[in-house]
Amino acid sequence: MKANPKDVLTGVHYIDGDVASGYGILAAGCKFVAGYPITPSTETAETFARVAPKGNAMFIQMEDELASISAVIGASFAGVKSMTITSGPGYSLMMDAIGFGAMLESPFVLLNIQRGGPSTGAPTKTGQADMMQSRWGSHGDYEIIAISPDSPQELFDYTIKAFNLAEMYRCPVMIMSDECVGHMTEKVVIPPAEEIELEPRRLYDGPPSEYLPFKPDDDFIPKMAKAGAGYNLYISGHVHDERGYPVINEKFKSVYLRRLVDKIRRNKEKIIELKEEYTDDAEVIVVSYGISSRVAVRGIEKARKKGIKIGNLRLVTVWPFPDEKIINLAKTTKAFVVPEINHGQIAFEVERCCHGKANVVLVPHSGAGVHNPDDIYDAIVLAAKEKKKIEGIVEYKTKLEKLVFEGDYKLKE
Amino acid sequence: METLKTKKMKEVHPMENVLRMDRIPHIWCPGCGIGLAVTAFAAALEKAKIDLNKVAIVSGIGCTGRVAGYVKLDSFHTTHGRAIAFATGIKVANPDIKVVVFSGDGDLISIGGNHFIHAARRNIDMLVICVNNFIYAMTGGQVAPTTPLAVYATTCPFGSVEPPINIPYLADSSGAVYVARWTTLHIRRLTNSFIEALNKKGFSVVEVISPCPQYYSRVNRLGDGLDMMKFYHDNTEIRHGEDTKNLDIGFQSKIIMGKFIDRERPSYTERFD
Amino acid sequence: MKKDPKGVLIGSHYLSGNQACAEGALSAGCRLLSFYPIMPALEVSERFLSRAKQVGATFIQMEDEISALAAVLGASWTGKKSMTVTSGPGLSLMMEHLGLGVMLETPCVIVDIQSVGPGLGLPNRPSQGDMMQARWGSHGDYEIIALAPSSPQEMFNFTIKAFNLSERYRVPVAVMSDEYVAHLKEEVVIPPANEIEIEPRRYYEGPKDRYLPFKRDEDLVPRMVDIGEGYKFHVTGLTHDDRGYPIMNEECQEYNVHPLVRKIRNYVENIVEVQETHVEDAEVIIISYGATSRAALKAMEQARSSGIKVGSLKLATVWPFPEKRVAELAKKVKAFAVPEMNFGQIVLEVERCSHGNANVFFVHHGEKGVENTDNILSAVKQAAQQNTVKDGIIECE
Amino acid sequence: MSLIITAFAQGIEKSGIKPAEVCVPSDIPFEPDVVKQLGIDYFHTIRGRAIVFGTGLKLANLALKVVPVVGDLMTLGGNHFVHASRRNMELLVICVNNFIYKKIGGKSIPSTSPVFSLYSTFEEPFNIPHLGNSCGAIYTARWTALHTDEIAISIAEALNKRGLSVIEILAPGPDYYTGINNINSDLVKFYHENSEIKNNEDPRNVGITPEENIVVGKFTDKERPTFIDVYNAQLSKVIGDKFTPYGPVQTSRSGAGLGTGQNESGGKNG
Repeated sequence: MKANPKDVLTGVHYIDGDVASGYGILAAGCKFVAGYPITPSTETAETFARVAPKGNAMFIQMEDELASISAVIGASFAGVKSMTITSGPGYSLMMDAIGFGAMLESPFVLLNIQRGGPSTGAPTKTGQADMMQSRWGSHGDYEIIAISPDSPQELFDYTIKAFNLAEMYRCPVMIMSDECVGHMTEKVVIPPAEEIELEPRRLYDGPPSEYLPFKPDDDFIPKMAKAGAGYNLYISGHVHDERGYPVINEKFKSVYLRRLVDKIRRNKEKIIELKEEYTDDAEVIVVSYGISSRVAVRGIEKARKKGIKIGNLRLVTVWPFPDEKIINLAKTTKAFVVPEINHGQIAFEVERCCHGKANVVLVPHSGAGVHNPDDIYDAIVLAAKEKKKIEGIVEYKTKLEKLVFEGDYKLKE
Repeated sequence: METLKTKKMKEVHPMENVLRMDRIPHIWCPGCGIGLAVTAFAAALEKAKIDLNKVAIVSGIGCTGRVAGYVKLDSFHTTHGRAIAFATGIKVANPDIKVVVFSGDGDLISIGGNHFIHAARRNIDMLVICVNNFIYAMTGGQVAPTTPLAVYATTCPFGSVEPPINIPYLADSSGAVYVARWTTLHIRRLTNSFIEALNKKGFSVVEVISPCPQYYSRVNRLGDGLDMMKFYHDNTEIRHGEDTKNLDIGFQSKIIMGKFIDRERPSYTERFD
Repeated sequence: MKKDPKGVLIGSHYLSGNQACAEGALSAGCRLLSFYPIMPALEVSERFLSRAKQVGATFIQMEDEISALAAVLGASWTGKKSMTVTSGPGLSLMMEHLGLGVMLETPCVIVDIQSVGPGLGLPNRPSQGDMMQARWGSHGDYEIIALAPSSPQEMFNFTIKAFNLSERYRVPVAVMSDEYVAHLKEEVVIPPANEIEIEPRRYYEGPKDRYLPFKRDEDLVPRMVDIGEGYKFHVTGLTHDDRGYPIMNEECQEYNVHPLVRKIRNYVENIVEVQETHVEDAEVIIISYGATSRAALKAMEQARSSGIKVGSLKLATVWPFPEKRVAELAKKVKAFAVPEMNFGQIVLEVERCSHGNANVFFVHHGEKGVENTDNILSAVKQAAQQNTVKDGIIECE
Repeated sequence: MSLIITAFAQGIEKSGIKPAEVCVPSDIPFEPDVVKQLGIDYFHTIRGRAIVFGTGLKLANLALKVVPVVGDLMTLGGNHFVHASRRNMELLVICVNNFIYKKIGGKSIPSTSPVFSLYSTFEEPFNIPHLGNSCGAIYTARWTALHTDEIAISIAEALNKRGLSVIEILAPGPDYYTGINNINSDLVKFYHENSEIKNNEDPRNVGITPEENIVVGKFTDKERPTFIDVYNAQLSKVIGDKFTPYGPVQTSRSGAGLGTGQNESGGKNG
């Protein structure tokens, strides 16, 4: 299915990531966005509010984030593509409903423009510390998909991809961007509608009497029906069987809950998207995502000039995590260098998948700014020099840390 | 010709003992009304004859949310919309503390609406100062639950489509014992209201109508702070004891001010013992 | 804060896990409970309410879990030890204020009685599906402490321990119990007050005008004062300096947030508590926590009697994770078996820390009942025969 | 079947609306067979979010009749109720006000009147019709579960009104696990006997107190433009002819119609 020309602002734009994402939402055929103002994601909501009437779409600013996401799940069951937009604190408020959405297998997209945390933190500055939260933030067992774009262009492209994934796998899809990319202004090329491929909703088209809302197809994913179309739906947030009825029997976990995780875990290979260069014969591989991968490039080039065999693995899809990829690379490479704007989240995943075959060097950053590329370069050199296997993560001491904690540094306002 | 010798006096700010001078200058824009509300509050603190050590101030998020940071009391800058809930904890844990919640309309009425009505219902003994500037200013001018119809805001680029909420009516119907409304022009009356409310037992609400020259007045072509003050001067009317259901505020409509509710109800902590 | 032995109900009682938890809280000197009723955590609040008057404790039922935790944070700053109790859905709503608690470094205890999730799940069935959420559930970077009791007696002990840890490290501490332990009735022995160690709050002593709410001691933990003592302090959820004043730049972010992580990571060894049995000669070790360790220990005995050298590592503290210990053991044993009532959470940590030196078997537990050992036994047997180290986690049904 | 469900069914029938178009988001569990008999779409949402879930349903497809049936109306959901009333969302909110909240073991919830609560609570109840009215609801009524005919009529009336209506039904103690069908009959009889019907009474006088009789009846019945009315009016005023009003879609079963009134934009091949 192609995009609707009315929704696509074809042409070359010079816009920031938030706006690009707003255009992406429209192009993806999303007809319902509920949001609540929160720096630094508000521009996306504002953009969509501006363009919504073009596509006869609805933007509503709800009273809080809890309301926004619940409305989004409701809209998704009414048969429209829907999404919400937020940042750290709002994201935390949404956790209850995110698990609910996963339980109902309702397709929707959530854009999180990450900022400095925890709590109110540094609202106007960047961060990448919600990565683990996106995977584990709600109670109970569930799986989601998380994508991490690194440029305005990608924010446009992957907003559309996010909707496609959501429709395909019927699960919440998170776009885990960050303030830097969100407020970075670059050239964004929006192709004509016929070049934009959209995933149609998997609608059931049999006799209503025989419809089972949670009866999976061969790929573990059930078909949907629209509310109010005479299907007499029974949709429950409790553990439910194929009819949607609550179940309390011995099979409830292994049969009904299991599928919520399996539908992602078993379709992993189809979902995961990575960008690699020179990884096959690399002695050190930089694993990065989002804005950090933009910053890493400079460190990588510098290292390459110095003759270090360095590979670059960029996680476009962060969740589900590419276990197999890392496991295999760990066997051929000496070490992984993981720069991220937090004190170790994805680095733990990398360590987990290394199985002690390669060292893992974490280049941390507390947020409110991006890495100093030299830190990444130094970390690479350090990793390349290291002869022996080191147990656990090696935390690289950044220049910023030295500056703030060593010697008598005075904070400036 | 001999020059006059004058002794150099130490400069002292009149509010020094209630404001955090080391935090001044504040973040608010020129023409913003929040500073005036703070001045009135500071004056009230001095006149109210209460032990300032026993007063705690809690703010949420937003422009007004920054107030806690400038007042020299035990002050808490908490999460968005949860100031009242946080304050409830303080009050219940230590009833000797006088708790003041100083925050904005979006923070208290939109995301914090539930805590607002519930604290009113429970009649938790606290003073809630709600600075109403009709807009989300900190995040850059989004529509608020108080934004009048057809007003332009960034998240409703074609004009607001939601009827604004009537804060005194909401407070009244959920059980507040003291409800008043003033504008930042009527500093003296506002100050007196604060003093009254500070000495009142139970859930008291004072709504402060305040200009936001940056995101409300400018965007809607209402001029700057001074013009808003002129507007307040010409278009306000004092009606004490007015039925709260007549207190809606439309776009540039007449603003009815005064003390609307002043009643007695046992507060939560009183019922508890 | 002053020691207050009023709450200690000395003697041996027959209590459910939930009731024991409430008794633990009262014994630890907790004097404020703020909660929103939710299955299956009700008995905690019921017990607390019924004892409140005689102990002189306060409680409030808030309008939702968001405000419940917010109120706890506020109360804690008045000098009252405070806690809240909830279950999965409530915990999800508390996530924002967990972050605020971390940022304001406010001592408080959150009791989570886990039931099956996600969404509404099954409120009356045990689960361990919130373990990762306790560690990662709030936005931004932080470290937290989480304990997992496996019996009513431990519910009592760990609740006290939780209060002590939260006062010691000034961080919210989560007691991650589950529906099974919560409703399990067993004998609980409550010792006299003078035998219960209570960690005092780290108060600031010094001139009032010199107090800096976030000036850190050597061990990176700042000192507290109470509201209403005239310190006129300011604290904020924004990135702040020692004075608690917001500063929005990279340096301050590093200065503020890095210690939040370090104050726990640097002292992992002091915090973690694990209970080991028969690990010396073990070739397979069962790593378990909470209710599952009841079955785990049984399974160990059964396996030993059938000649397999099996040991047990019971995690009392799940967060911070005992990385070092697991890494050491990984070098000695063939494999770890990790039974959990979820689809694999802590097992990922075990995989991470075993660094490819031992196989990691995941046992999906609880299907046949919490005390049932079949799945664990079959996993242990399988593990004992497996002589080569495989890539990744081996799931066995 | 329980009193309320019967009344609900009658109400829908009286209103002349196809049950298939009625969506019920609720935080109270309905039995599957009840839903089947009613022929509605039912969503068991998380606590307190039924109204906002319904808002999403309604805005995404204006042809739907959304009826949130809420138990947690004033606790977690209080704020959503306030703002939905303010916006005048086209929802019929049925608040099953079950005083003693058996579901959670007899603790007080905001609408619990002190006398009825098992635990002595230090809290006065909300006056739901008054709060709804003050926030802008266009239709408020209160009945006990035994006023089945009145409930049915109210539901029929409200379903044909445009805007947010709220009907408070005093139905003590639905049990969480047996759901809405299990009502404490003695208590409801007690309410019924101690209630007096006062239609068009000023909502601020209908608070439930231990001393006086419970006032039931229809209190508010007014007209106000709905959220969508204002939205379309405002945008067509500003944008002009280029603006296509945000309108209802036919609930087509096969036509995927991802999108509101924009069937061509949706996946026909869905």
